[in-house]
Amino acid sequence: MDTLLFNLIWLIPLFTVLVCAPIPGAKAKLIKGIHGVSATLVLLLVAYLTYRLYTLSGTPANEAAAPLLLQFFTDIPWIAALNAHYMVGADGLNMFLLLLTAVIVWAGVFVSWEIKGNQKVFFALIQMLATSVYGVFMSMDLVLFFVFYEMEALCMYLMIAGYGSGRKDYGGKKLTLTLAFGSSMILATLFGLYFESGIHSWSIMELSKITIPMDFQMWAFPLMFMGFAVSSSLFPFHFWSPDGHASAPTAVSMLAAGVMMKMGAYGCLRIAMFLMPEAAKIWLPWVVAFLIFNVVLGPFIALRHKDLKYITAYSSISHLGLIFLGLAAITPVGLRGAALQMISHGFLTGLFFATIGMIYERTHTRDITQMGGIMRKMPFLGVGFVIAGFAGLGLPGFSGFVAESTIFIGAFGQESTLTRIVTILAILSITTTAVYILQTANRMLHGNMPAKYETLTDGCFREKLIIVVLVACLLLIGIFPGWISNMLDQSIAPIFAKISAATAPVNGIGG
Amino acid sequence: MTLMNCLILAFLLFGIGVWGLIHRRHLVGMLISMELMLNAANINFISFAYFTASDSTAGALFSIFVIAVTACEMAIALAIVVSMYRRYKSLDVEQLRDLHD
Amino acid sequence: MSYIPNYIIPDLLLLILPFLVIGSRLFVKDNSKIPWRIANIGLVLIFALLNFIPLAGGSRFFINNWNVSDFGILMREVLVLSAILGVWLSKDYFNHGGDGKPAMNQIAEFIGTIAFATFGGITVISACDLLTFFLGLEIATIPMYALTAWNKRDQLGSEAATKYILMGSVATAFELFGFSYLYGFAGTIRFDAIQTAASNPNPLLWIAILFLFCGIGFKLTLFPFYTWAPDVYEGAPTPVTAVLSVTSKATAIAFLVMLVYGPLAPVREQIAPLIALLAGVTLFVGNLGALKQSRLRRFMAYSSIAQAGYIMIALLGDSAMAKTAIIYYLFVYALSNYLAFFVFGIIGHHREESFDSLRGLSKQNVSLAVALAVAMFSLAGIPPLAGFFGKFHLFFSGASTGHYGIVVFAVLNNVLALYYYLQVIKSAWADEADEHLTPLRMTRRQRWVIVLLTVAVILIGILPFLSNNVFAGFTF
Amino acid sequence: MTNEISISYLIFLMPLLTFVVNGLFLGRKSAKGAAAFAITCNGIAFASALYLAIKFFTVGLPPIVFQIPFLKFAENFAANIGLLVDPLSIMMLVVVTFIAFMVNIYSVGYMRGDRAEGRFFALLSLFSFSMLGLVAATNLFQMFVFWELVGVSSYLLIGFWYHKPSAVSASKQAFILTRFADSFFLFGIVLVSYVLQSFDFFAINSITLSYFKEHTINLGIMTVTQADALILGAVMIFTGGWGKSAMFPMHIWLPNAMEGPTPVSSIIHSATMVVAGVYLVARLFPFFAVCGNALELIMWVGAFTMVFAAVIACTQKDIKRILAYSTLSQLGYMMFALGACKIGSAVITTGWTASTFHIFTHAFFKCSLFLIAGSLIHQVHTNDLDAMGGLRKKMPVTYICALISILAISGIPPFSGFFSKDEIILAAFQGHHYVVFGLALLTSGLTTFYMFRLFFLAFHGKPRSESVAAGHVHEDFAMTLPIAILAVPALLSGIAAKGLFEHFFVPGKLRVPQLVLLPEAHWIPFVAVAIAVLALLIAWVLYASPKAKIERALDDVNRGGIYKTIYHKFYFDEMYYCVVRQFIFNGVAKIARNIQDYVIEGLVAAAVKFVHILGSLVRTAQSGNLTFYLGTLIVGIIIWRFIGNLPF
Repeated sequence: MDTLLFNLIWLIPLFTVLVCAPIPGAKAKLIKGIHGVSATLVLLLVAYLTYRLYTLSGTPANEAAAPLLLQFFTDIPWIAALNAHYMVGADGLNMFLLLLTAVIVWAGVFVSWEIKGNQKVFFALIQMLATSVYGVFMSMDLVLFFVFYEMEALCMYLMIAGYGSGRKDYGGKKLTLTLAFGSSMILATLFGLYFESGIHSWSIMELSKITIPMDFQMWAFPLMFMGFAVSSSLFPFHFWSPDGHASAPTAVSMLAAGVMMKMGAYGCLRIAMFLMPEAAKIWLPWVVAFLIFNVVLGPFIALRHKDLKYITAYSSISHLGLIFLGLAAITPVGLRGAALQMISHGFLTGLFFATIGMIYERTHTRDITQMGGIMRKMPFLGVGFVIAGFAGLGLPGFSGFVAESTIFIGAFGQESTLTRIVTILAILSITTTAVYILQTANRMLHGNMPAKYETLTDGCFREKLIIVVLVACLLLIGIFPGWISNMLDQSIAPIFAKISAATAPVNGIGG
Repeated sequence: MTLMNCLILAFLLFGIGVWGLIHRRHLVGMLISMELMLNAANINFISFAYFTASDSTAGALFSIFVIAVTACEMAIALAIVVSMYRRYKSLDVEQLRDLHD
Repeated sequence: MSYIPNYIIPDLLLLILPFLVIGSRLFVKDNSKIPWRIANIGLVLIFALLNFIPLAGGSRFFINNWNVSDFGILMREVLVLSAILGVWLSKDYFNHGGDGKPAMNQIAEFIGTIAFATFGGITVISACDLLTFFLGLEIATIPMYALTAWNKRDQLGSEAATKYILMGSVATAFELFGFSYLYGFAGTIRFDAIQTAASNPNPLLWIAILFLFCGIGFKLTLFPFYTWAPDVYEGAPTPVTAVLSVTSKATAIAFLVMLVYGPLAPVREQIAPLIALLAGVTLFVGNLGALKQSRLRRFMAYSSIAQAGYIMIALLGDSAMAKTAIIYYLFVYALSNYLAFFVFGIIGHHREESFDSLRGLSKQNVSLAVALAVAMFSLAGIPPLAGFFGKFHLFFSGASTGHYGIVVFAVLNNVLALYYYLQVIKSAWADEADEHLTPLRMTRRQRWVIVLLTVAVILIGILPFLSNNVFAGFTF
Repeated sequence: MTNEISISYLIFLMPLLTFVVNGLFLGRKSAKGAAAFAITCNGIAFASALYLAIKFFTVGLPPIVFQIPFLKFAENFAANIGLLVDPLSIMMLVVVTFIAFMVNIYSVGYMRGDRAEGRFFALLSLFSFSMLGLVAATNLFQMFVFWELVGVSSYLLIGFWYHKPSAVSASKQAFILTRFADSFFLFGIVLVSYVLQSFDFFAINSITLSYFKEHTINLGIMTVTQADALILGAVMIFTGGWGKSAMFPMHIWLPNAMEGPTPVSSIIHSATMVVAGVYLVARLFPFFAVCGNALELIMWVGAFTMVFAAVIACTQKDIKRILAYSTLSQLGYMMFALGACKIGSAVITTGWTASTFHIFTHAFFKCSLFLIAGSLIHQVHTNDLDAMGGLRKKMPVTYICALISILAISGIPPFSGFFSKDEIILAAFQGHHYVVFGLALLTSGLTTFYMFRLFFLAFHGKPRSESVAAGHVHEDFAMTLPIAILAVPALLSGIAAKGLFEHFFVPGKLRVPQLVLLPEAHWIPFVAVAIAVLALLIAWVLYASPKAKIERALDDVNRGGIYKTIYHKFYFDEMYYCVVRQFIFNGVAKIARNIQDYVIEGLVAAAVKFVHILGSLVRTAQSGNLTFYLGTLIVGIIIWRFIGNLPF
């Protein structure tokens, strides 16, 4: 039963699109209603399944699902010619990411309620994007995974090009092509995994049982890791995200920064590191070097920007840097910290972009030097933004703090010199984060208000609801991190076990 | 006369054809040099058939078919060339520059 | 020769169909729909019949010179499908011309010629000796020359035809030269005999292979023999371009498959580097050429050059895998390509066929814009569209023998490809509409065909039935 | 026992409840209701704190009353939220709840009619809640959690009037400066917890350094022994306190924080925020004691700040600033008292007791002083001494209370300040830190001087502003009541609590290693008091005597360079501004941005350009020239012959 429901998660959005297809675009109200209902439905569904997963914690559905302790496990032969299966399953890690996605999609649908242009197509695209993201997190078969993984490029471009603002074509192309570049690297290595593994299987579980030949790993791991890192905007592949976010409509920014950027990190953990642990042990200490840019310089760049979306984009870059710090310090605490950060950052950046979008709809500018004192006119949105900011600078009580402190403690457990240096730098750079966030908040919300903003109104009920839900998520994780981190532990344990069991050859390069 | 001679002859013929093709600017001239190339192939067939081939009829047959096919091809080619001429009032290939990047 | 086995019936039908169509012209008056109807019925019938032939595995001979293998049957389906779509597409060009060119006439002969070309392709597939092989190739090619020059009142058409036929015959000459050496090497023209002989190769064989590859490289638009393609694609009438880009490519690749897995099977390992090299360079050059095009059909030409490069990769795999991949890819490619050409056709009927004519399409005519996006993304190989799975099959086949280098290269080239396909989508989705473009109108047939193809392109990838059927043909 | 637990829950839940209820619901509806609710809740909290304290000092309580698991990092390496009771924390709980209670009452009067009165009460409660959590911390992690919350709630309160740019920038400065310190604090926590595999105070306080001598740890730039790492960690942790208690040179945020409403200043200065640093050091005292010369550092930082602040305070004219600098200097006292407790390797306890004692007494009189300043400002509508004077007649009660508190801070017996300060000076003497001892005496003189300067200029003499002269000035009951109440502990807490402190605040009761005890030096109090009285007389002569020249005293334009420098706080604000603006914003940030904009984007653009060039290369080949095309066929054969590596 639950298994069936679990498969519905990605089917419902698709089904919604089909339902809406014959309805003429003029009936926008009806279409939006249907989409809103379906998004809410999926949200509830995922929430319920998360609860179910929590109740039957850790016991695998069957022996095929055993290596990752999966629940709701489905395995159906799909494309015989490619030996590809439709294989999905849930453990704590991807279940929470699904929950995150469901929330963000829900918020995204309602945020873009008043979007200009052909609403029918736009909402259809959102739902397809949602489908792809759900699929990525659910699928345990590499072909299926990749299909969903690259599917999002299609929707992203159409949404940005069709509904974006500013240099939308430039931003959209930059985003789509860079992501495509990343995923093509992944695709290339997938074939290698299939044939070099010798067992001719796309199943993550099957592949995890054997050791991939070392000489293949040595070139495949960096290729694949970088491929995933592209979509999580790891330096030097981060350049797509600021322009992309800036030109994207609100919902797309939320989905891109909140969820899509996590797909990369998730892939790094679930596929690259899990299937090629030996190479991971050799390469990851060097990956850390790139993080200096993400974590240390990112905030400084944000400090120099005036456009809200650019600022947020760079804050995302720095936060994702922390995820990789957690991954690269191959310790259980670090990995869990990374997972926590994925989820927490999803919510907080979603909140960020949502409030920014709402404010932008009113002020029609994202330049913080143009604004000021608008807290007086829209206290609710202002508070929403400030909360997002505090969560972003890692204030206790919000999820950000839990994740970051876990990552710091975890990363400090890694002995290698480079990691130590970067960790220390990362810890010390929490100040910079505070600086740019406070500066932004002060410039935008406080101080004297230009006369032209006298007529601005605060958020309507719909917008308030979105903000409240997102804040609630942040607080929930921030105040009661115990249960979530336990569930994550259970799903990370097998991954870490595989990695720690791996013994890297001594002659390999390594830090 | 040996197989090698024939092959060399064929090859020379082929080369001449190629040279003409590159060098000529007149469409009909080019068609003729193309004929040369095709017939070089024919000579190959015949000579292989005559000297080495276990199944010697095949070669001869082949060359006959080739001649036939080439005839059709030439027919079409000439038709096109004619229609060309109607447009350009000349047969200089240098004029074919309307289609390019 | 007492009875006619049923697996030969479609071929015979296809053989007589053109005569029927053209003959019908004698009894009906001009601009009547009868010939077109006959052609449709005939082709669809043939397609249906082909689907009834069971893929038993192995090959069946007819008067031991006409080989109907599984690959052959599936290939027939591809060719006939392409013919059907081509006929549907060409219909409109006889009502009023596209792209500022005058309308064409003699539809019956036109269709007949297409059918001839298709039959040529079938001949190539069913050949079991060099002679049939050669004849098939010629039957497939010569009608194309005629079709290219069909529009007599169009100057560009005749220029294109001239270039095409001159270079085409040179390529034929190369090929013939290759054949002659192959014959000289093996002393026979039977494939099986050549195959046995090829197991101990000598320079004659290599020269033959070189010439053969260069000759077919012309038809398959491999580097550097692709130079005719952009000009011809642009000069020819749109339906002809479409047929060129599908039928004649399919024929050419079928030719290569027959060759590589037939007579040359023993030396496949040695020529693998050549194939990989050809593939890599071709797809790279094709992608580069397409980058900054502004005219739609020229753009399609380069894109099809690149596609040829991708197809070549599959030839690196072993027989079953490669054939599955190629057939499947050809199906997908035909569908996506025709979808694109249908859209471009509708554009071209009212506007000049250039990127600027697409501006603001998503605002004016959403369904067309969606169809265009689907076609482009499919050609670019973005999941979940069919194009992705097609490419996936190709790379899968290429990687199966460990040629990761070329696979990585091809996959990275996908980004380049995506770039220029996005250019098209951009002008349809991102650019603002400018008002002095004439509005678009679609006939019911066009709308239905577009919907049909769009749905097909979306579903064929996700639903595994096609690839499974194709695959079933080669795994006995 | 459950009884105590539930009571102790109340202490924390009440302020939290106030925050939630006022912040979400009550605040916007009715300010009155919010105020009433806040006062009741804080009253309850204070009552239960008091109950707990009595329980503790009479029957005693378990070391950790309750503990809730928060975040688990590994087996037996987890961060909990709990309540640790020992005299220190109990004392702090009482003080914090009491001060919060008073300030809430006071705010009713002070914030009357403000736009966002409800929000104010909400934030005030959040502030006291975070401080309570900090005080109750059982481990470093919990301390950091609430440490940050204190920081943020101070940010929100200082910037309460967010339409005032000065207030906004002040709050930003406060938050960022403390945050800067906190980043080191966090690093210290990570480092120490990595070495000890625990956050727990008991574990940290009971280490012996020699055990860690053999193992080494890689700090990136160098590899050191774990012992040295611990010392580094100790210094880093202290840095957190350094910033929070606004020790020199991270002091500048505190005077600027005056931009906030006065009740906020009073609660910050007396109980909630700045003493957190001192409390941290006191809490981890044994740890610091074993960690090399950490205490030395603490002592010198404290001592210098003490003098530095006192000197500046002598010249200021903004009464709140004067009080702010006096706070700085008092904090300096507490710090160096903690630091002065080391003689070689032995450790004495006097300073520790004294410091905690001073936290206790200082809270009352400093709070009341600020409240007084507040009510003055509320009446005169300015912070400036120029506009005051002659308020004695107008505000008699306030006058008396002010006198009491000022006498207390000047350390005149029998007022509370005397006892604690005396202890501190004694500690410095016993610790053989004679320089610091001298400085302390000097500073106590300075303190008396500037406090009485403030006192005389504000209350005595003739009115210097027409509003005072015209007699619009009166006393507001809601504001005077807490002042009056606070005057009592300001007067008596010294005598009353001395015994308590000497009995309970000794090693045995504190789970800290046994410390040596030294004999008292009975002559010190007399010296201290003498100096104080002398300073008082000078102040009287200068500002209150019949022939004092007030306008000369208040003149800050035609003065000597030294005076000017001091008056401008040694130009520290300017220096900070310069550093932040020039170095951080226009330096590092600009470089980073340029790297992004020119290097990275440049590379991307270059790659695109390169591809486009190749593309146009291909297109130039497409010249339309048939001869060239035919040529390609031939060339094709040749190149494939040679690079197609066919085996012939």
